[in-house]
Amino acid sequence: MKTVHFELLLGRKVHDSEGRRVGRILEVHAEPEGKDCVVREYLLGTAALLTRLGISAERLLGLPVHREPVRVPWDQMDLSDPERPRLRCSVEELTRNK
Amino acid sequence: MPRQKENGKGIPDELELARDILDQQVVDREETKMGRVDGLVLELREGRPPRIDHIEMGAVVLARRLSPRLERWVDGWRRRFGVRKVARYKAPWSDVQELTSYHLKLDVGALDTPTFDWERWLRDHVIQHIPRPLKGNGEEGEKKE
Amino acid sequence: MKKAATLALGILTSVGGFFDVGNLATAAQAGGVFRLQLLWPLLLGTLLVIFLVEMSGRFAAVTRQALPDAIRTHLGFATWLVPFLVLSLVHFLVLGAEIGGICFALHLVTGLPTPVWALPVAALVWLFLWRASFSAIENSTSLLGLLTLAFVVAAWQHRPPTGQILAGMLPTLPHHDPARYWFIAVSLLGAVISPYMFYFYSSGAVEDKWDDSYIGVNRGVSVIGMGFGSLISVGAIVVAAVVLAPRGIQVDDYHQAALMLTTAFPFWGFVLFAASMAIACLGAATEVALSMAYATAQTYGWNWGEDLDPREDARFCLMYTGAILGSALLILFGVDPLKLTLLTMAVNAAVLPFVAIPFLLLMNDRKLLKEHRNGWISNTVTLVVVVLSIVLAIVSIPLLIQGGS
Amino acid sequence: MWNLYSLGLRPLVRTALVVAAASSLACSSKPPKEKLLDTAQTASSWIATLRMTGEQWGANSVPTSFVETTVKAARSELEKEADDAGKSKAPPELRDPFRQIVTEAKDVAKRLSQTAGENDRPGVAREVGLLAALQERLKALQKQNGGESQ
Repeated sequence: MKTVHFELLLGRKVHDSEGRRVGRILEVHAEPEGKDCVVREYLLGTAALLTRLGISAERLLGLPVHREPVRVPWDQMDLSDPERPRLRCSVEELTRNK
Repeated sequence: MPRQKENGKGIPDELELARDILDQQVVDREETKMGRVDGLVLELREGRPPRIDHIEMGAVVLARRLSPRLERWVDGWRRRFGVRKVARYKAPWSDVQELTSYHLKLDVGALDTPTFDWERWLRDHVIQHIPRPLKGNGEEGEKKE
Repeated sequence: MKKAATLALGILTSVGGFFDVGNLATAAQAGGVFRLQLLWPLLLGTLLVIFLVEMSGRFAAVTRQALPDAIRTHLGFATWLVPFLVLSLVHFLVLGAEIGGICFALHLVTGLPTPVWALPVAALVWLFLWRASFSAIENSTSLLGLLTLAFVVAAWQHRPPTGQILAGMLPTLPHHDPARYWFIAVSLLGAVISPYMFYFYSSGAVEDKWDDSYIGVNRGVSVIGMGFGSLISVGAIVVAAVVLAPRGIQVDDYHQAALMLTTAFPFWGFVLFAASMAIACLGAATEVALSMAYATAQTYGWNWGEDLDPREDARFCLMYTGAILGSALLILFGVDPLKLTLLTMAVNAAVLPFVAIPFLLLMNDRKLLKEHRNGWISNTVTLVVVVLSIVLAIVSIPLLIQGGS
Repeated sequence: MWNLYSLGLRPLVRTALVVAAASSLACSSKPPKEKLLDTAQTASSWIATLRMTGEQWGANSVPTSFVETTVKAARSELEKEADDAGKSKAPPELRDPFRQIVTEAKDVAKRLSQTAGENDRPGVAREVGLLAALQERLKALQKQNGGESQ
């Protein structure tokens, strides 16, 4: 059974298939499925942190910042080496698919 | 009070692992606090989304989050002086009974788990030898002077 | 009915609980050296602390979580670890200062040296926590803490110059000794906004099982309670300014502060000073010791609660036991209680960012607090605290080196 | 390990520490004369304390044990100040009379404690008078040397 420690994954830098930096994993979205709880997507970047803290920069500082976190579907994330998570595609493809 | 509608099991329909599960207070059936979600292990599956396998609790798990060296150090310390028999207490996801914004309830008894090894040891070796306090016997009457 | 009782009790608690050794020491110093010129840091601190206490109570009432608990849960272990360790160290020093205050009060009454009292006092504080329930501790120290109102009465009896009091409420630049002026100003702020209070208050709210319906009570307790507590500090500054300053006495040692009440209350003033110092410090010592145990237990998720039988939360009980014993050692080994207090209060101010920043983040969490999250007024105040606390943290380190000596 | 500090707080903390260290270095050393005037201020405050303690003892407002412990604390402080003055490089016209006053104050303090212990009221009143005189002398000395007395 191949496992990965989520607490160690948190904060890791992710690169895309072409080796470019995408951002840090700051949150993971999951849903219950039957008896299990499964991962749906990984949230990357500072905006993901704000999502995690449940606040927005707008509320906090009055700044009109509307950044969305980079959302990576579970099947696009390659965790075979948990120390170096990689995307299975490029950043452009990721945003185009949405 | 769960945030979203529930799926019968007391677990919200949408979860954020870092925000809702990691570091959350863990309680047992009786709501006795037994520790925190120090680690969370995902199982990677071929062609299917990763699933949560189990949660981990223990000082060693916490130390690992800071640095591997600290983990070795804490574990060595535990082996020499520790009361706990196992470094990591692993609770399978199927044990999770309820998840709210303030706790994660496991379908276990805290006293039967290694998380209470220290508590039990201190109770038997230290607390037992100190005269009992007045409070906490289920009576409220004696509170005020 | 129960709410009204809670409100009354809560106010009493903060009246008695607000004034501690740090407030006494910094007020006596401020009044002795700068007369009424340093009333403004006290008022500024009071305004800020009212908001912060109100937030910690509201947070606990809505989420059923105390602050250390919530910070670890929502901001994560790694983020919380540094503030937790730093604040624990600071609380250890504060506890030492409070225990030193009780020891000095006993020294005043008995004439025996202060360090002699360290272990008996530690035993007393511990016994109090070990045997009494949460509400018994809160209520008894608060009621007795009303003794500290003696400072207000004394200030009134001296008929202080109203004009100078009003002038002191506005910030001014010092006429002499700028390093000392700012050091005392920072210490005053640190004494008023003691980080332990937020842990204690929010954990207490969880112990008392507050829910949404306590939000109004909480507001009343914070405003009236903290306001009243601040009045006692104002009284202490005025007394020091009227009694000590004209005689040329500045407070470098608690013996000098002990003379404060003797002119207003011939014969009784001395005893009153010792008694109110002892009680205020005893109340604060129990609160600080509990806060340390709360914060540690919540950080690691141990079972905690002052109303539980110690057999159910052995680690929690041993935590406060160790803290009390350890900090009593400081006094036993002859650390000067006043110097320890002043140093600790300045450090208190320096670590405020660790308190204020989590506040700002948690109080805006819409998933946790929903409609009870901070509005713009509270946020502005918290931001002021954050900025001010960062400035203080930077400023107070050199001041510690210069003004403290 | 990643945490909130990775958000760029680290350089901020570093800058803060550098600023703090620099500013504490920049204004930490005072000329010897200023330093001694500071010491004189503390000494003056202790002499005033002794005087008030004696007065309050006379008015039955403080117990004898308080006089004794205050004298003990004051004497050890005055001792320290005499030592500081001895080592100081301040001009002799400030240093020498200052040492003289502090040494005298120490002796008066000792007698204050003794007379109070013997319940000798006129004796205590006499020592209080001597302390008042010392206070005046110190004040004059401070003023001569441009020191501030509040």
